[in-house]
Amino acid sequence: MTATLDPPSAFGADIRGEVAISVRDLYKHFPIREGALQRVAGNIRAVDGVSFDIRRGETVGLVGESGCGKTTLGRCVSGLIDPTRGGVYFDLAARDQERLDSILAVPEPDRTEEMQRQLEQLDSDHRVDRLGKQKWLRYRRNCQVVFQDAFASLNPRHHVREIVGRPLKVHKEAFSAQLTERVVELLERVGMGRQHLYRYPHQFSGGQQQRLSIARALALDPELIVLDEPTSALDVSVQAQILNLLNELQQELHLTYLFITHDLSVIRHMADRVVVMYLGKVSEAGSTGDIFDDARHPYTHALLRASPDVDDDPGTAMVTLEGSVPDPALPPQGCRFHTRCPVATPACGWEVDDVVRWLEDEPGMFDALTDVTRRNAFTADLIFSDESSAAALATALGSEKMPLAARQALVDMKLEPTRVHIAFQPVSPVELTVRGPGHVAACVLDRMPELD
Amino acid sequence: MAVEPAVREPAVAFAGGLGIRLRRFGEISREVLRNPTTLIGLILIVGMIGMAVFAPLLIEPNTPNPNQMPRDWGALNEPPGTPGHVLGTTQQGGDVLYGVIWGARTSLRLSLIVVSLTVVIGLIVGSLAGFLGGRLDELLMRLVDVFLSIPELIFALAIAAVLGPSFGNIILALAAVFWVKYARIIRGQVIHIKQNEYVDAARVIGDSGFRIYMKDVLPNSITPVIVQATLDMGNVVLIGATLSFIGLAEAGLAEWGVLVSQGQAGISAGRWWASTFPGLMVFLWALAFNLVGDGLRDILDPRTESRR
Amino acid sequence: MAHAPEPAGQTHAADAVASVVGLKVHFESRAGRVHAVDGVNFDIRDGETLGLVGETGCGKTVTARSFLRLVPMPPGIHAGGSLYFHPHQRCSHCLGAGCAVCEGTGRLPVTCSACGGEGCRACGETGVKTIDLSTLPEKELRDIRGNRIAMIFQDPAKALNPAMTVRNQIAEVFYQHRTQEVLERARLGTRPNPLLRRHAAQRSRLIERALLALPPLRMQRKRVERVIDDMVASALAETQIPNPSKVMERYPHELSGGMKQRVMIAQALACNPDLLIADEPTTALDVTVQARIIELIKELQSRHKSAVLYISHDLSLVRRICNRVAVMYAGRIVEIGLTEEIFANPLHPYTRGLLAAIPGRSHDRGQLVAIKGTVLELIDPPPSCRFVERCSYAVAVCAEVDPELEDTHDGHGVACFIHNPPDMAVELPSFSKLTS
Amino acid sequence: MQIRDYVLRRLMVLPVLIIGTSLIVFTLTRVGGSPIAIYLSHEMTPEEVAEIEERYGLDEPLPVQYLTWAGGMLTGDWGWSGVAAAPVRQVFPNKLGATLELAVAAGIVAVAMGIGLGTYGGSRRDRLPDHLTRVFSISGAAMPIFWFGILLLIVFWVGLGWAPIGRSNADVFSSITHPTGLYIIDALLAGNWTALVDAIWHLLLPAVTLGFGTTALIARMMRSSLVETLSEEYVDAARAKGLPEKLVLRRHARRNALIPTVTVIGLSFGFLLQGTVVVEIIFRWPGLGRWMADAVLRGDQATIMAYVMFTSVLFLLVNLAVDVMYAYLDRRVVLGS
Repeated sequence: MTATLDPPSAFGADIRGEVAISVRDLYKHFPIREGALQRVAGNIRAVDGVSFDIRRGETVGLVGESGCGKTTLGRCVSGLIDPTRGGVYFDLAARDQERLDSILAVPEPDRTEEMQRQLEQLDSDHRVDRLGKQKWLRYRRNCQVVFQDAFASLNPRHHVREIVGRPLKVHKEAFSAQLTERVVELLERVGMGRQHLYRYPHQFSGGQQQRLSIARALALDPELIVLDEPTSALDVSVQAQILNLLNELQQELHLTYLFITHDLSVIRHMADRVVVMYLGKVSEAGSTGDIFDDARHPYTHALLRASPDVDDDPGTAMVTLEGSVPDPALPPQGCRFHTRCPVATPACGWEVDDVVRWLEDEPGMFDALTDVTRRNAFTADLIFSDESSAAALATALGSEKMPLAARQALVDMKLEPTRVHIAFQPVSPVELTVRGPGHVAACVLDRMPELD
Repeated sequence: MAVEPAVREPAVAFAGGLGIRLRRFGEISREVLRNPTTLIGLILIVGMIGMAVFAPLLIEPNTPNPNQMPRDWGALNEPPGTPGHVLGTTQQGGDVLYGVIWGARTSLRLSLIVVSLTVVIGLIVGSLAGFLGGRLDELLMRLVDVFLSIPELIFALAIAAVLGPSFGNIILALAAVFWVKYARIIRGQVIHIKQNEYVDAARVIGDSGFRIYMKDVLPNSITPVIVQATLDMGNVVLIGATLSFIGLAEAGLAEWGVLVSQGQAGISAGRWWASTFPGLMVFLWALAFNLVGDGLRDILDPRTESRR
Repeated sequence: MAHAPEPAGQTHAADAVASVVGLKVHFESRAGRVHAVDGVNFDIRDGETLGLVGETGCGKTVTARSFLRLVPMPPGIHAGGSLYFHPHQRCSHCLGAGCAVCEGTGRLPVTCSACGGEGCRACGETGVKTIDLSTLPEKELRDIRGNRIAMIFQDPAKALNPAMTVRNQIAEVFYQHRTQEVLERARLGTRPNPLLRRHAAQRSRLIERALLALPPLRMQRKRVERVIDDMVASALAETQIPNPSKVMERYPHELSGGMKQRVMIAQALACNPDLLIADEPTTALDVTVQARIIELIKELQSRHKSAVLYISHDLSLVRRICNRVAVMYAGRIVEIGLTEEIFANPLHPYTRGLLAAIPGRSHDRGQLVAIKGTVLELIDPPPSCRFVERCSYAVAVCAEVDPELEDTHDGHGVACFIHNPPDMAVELPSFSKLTS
Repeated sequence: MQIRDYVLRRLMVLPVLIIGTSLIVFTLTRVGGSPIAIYLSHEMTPEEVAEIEERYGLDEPLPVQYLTWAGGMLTGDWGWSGVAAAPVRQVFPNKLGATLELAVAAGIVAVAMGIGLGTYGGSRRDRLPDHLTRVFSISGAAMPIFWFGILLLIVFWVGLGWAPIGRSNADVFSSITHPTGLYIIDALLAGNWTALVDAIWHLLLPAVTLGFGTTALIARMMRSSLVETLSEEYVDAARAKGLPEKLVLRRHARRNALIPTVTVIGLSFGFLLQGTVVVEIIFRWPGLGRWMADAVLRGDQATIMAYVMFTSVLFLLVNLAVDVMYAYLDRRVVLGS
């Protein structure tokens, strides 16, 4: 994977408006340790090269299924974890922004010393994981988080005044009586009041707990709030209360939201722009209208048609996806979605692992597979312990058992007694391409073909 | 309102916070009283600690050293009920009742010193390992593992043997053995609590690591330590008495294990009392703290706590 | 007091697989008695999918678990009411294919043995065999659990035993309820060795198991196990699990969430039950997986023709798969009716509120209609309407009398004075009043 | 992580732990000064003392002494026991036999009874059997072994005259050969009924004394983990399948409840080992424990060191075995961490 950054693919960069946060080429890998010595055997690529901007006053929705990396990305933006590569930039003036993008557009080895120096400077001033103490505290004032499980995010041994007033204390904004008044103000802002000051988190309902954690997030008058599934644990009627509250607050306080959720109906209701993630990468991004009415990625389509909306005709069939999400430590080549894609083409990145994955579900054959010698991800020899299995694979590779696209992508296949040589056409990763103003998608197809 | 709110607020805040804490304490005590076995344990503890504290009032202290058994050379091996020796006397003419009462004082001293010492050491080691993690954690935990690989009584026995037979050395030996448990408990708790979202929330606010540790991590990690410390108030006496039974305390000390050991010689001759009463005290002491510790474990269980 | 002779849903009809009549399940707690389920009435008809929807703590799960008596008692108390169940058998006219006699369900109710179909007290004048699940002896209940009524749990990761292979968990159902069939298929039918019979009924003790591991019984036992293997594999294959013979040797933690739920479904449908209770079966799953599981349940239902009680908090989901919907609030059913009816013409203020609270395509941002307040504490509730404090239409009478669930038309029942005025002269709530 | 890797990892840590333990043991014995005292008598001249020092290498620097000692432990030279007036290695096997017979007998009974009692109590939660189990297990944890043993002696030996003391009757002992050193096994091998009864009869009280605390410990753990398991959803799911309660308990609840209990069983082995010291004193059982107690009181360093090292290694091995079993029983084991 190259580190090149085609400016338009930094989603949102071509729309005007003041930028609050820029995520640039962000990677977060978690090492997998294996064996008796606990050596690093691989990496879970939770976030694998993501770039986008969040503009002041807007709500960016981040959607995807569990394991797609949306929560990890959210934690990187909140500064709770440090990215493996790339970074989250805040407080960039338009000029700095341009400079940063122009430097990042040059592949690392080709950068001049001057560029390198400028980048260092930008990093130490604006990159969230490189900030000094003073700047870090400033970032903390500017970026707050509301967590999914409100109860878990409130210290059970602190009462409301301690919880909501704590940011003010830490940043030395208010003490004693003044603090109490500020806390009451904040509580009233989220629809609670003075009578709740000395109660403990467990004495509140789920909705009230979430209000408390919103009040805490508001205490420092931040610019950006990362909302990590803030209503997933709540009932619909309470969810509606919280969503309305978040909206009101945004209007009044000109807040910027990064709204992370798996619930598409919530995202459609709340977001101005939407980023769809699949297996650590952005598969599509655009304005809410683009995503919901003109989706250009088959995964977005699948998500939309799998999640029923109350206002939809109940007769429309729910489109379902085949298979399960591949292992994020060994993401598929080409387009990561090709293994489950209903409209996959030969150019989507068919590879040796697709054959191995297919074998795993074939009775007997996987046990007969003794070795796979790979030349690269697309070319390999599969060695079996008996001739019949090898022959069976060779037959299967030419039959209906394999997706048509995979068969078309298979450029070479030779059967030697117990060895099957296969070669798929090599494909580079599918990058995001522009589909319209501020609308990008990572799919080899220009248009979604009509399904069923 | 005539009174300026700004003047009143701190008092209200204080009263509010304290009131809540008092109420919580009240809830716990009510819970304790509702559970009959815990209540029995509590009564036993109060009784025995009372006995230890007021020992000089209950029975005349031996001079010059009240911790030594008095010797009544005119009354050797007297059975219980003998005038002046309600629980009988030992082979050396020691009054068993004196041993029972002053033994409580010895046991209280032993358990308080050992438990407070080990909790402090355990807290420091466990916190460092759990909160800082990394190499230090690895190193400290290997050390803990090494300490845990020797059964505790045998370890204490070996230490006490090296230091020489005296009650003070028993205290040292027990302290050297018991801190490991706390270090382990604290470390486990800290690592567990550290993963809670409220710790993330505190980091997002911008609070410092040390303050997060003191405000969020430690207070929420402490419950199992309280339970273990309560149980250990009993266990320490149990093992301490075992060591002195084996012979690692000074002969003639007014201590339950020593008395059981002395009385042991006489049982074949039917003199059962000299061992039975002091041994019973060890049992009751350990039982009481076990009952209360067990009750506390249920009451302070976070799974039930938050619901109340 | 308003007393209708026959509240909606309390028909105890012959074409119902099960009827819940006045069910009350309470819980004893320190703070008082929690009325978790407090007078619930509804029928589940042959071959239909009935959705039971409501928010957290409304009592829907307790209701569902009551069918199999899985509510722990104590602290639970069965405070009244009955759960009638009409066991079915394969339709003798079409042998399960579906015909006019069985109205396409492929099943017919078993005739009441006491009156031979005439209708008597034992069967509540229905003429079909009627079992009161709430009073049935434990031993007979066991023959119904997993056999005639089966259940799918919310979180398959928790509902599957982590220390047992998938095969062994599903095998238990066959051993328990299909002992005879297993023996016959293993060609041991006529005079099986008592040890084998006990093995096939999961009754063997340690020593017997040791004997079964030795020849000559070893071979016969192996035969039984091969039959079970086949049965398990075909049960799994029905849920479209690829390569069932491999999956069944796995432990639950080796399977993905969707896979685990398929295993649960295979286990539940193993004995072709008359009633399947699905307790939020997709809540723990991702949307794309959820869609597959829903399609699977729909498909299997149309094949097996079981009735399904589908419990969910997700109205948009329920709308897609249920024939009828019952809305629960605070231990009561507040509205019940055909799905289209409920969604097109919700009668209860709570149902209206719930529908308006879902962020749908047609809502503008910030314009969700949230129901104010929170759910009523169910500890010793007052005799008022449970929804009164959150209801924007409430009037004085709502705080004094609890409305019954009554039929308005065509089986659309609602428990609200707006539609079913009480027989007394009081001011009545009305939808129009607020809007005017 | 695979179970194999997990076991390998544990095996790799084992030597580290053993070396750590040996360092502690060595340091301990040297803290109390030179271990020479046991070899000395009052009449010795300084020259003679120096000669002894040299003979045992006590004039060498400490690291060299440690290596000499550790090498000796590995090669079988465990030093001279002043208490037994013989090389440690020579006395050890015999005494080990006595202690193992006692500990294993107590252990087997404790595990069986502990699991049984815990299951009995835990499956009848908050009813009388549960309360009784709870009282039993708490009093077991609080019971001083030395006092319990003496009480039993007062009742059964002094009072009723039923139980014998020591390890065997001298006449019976000499009537058969003792190839294993475990008297019950020896009697079985010899096919001698009288010897078997004698061995069991002598073992009974000490084993009960020793096993009581352990039984209580295991019962307590079993009870609480069974209560926990019974509230798991898969237990309800098993009931929903129509399984009889007995099978639900046996196959679904008890099996999973055993998993955490297994760890306690490993730890309780240490409990048994340390208990033998006291039990052997009270019942005059000629085992390692009593030897250790004597050695402690008389400053017999070589014996103490050998004993502590041996018990620790044994304890470590038992716990390793238990952890492997645990990993096997619970496939989800926190192997990842």
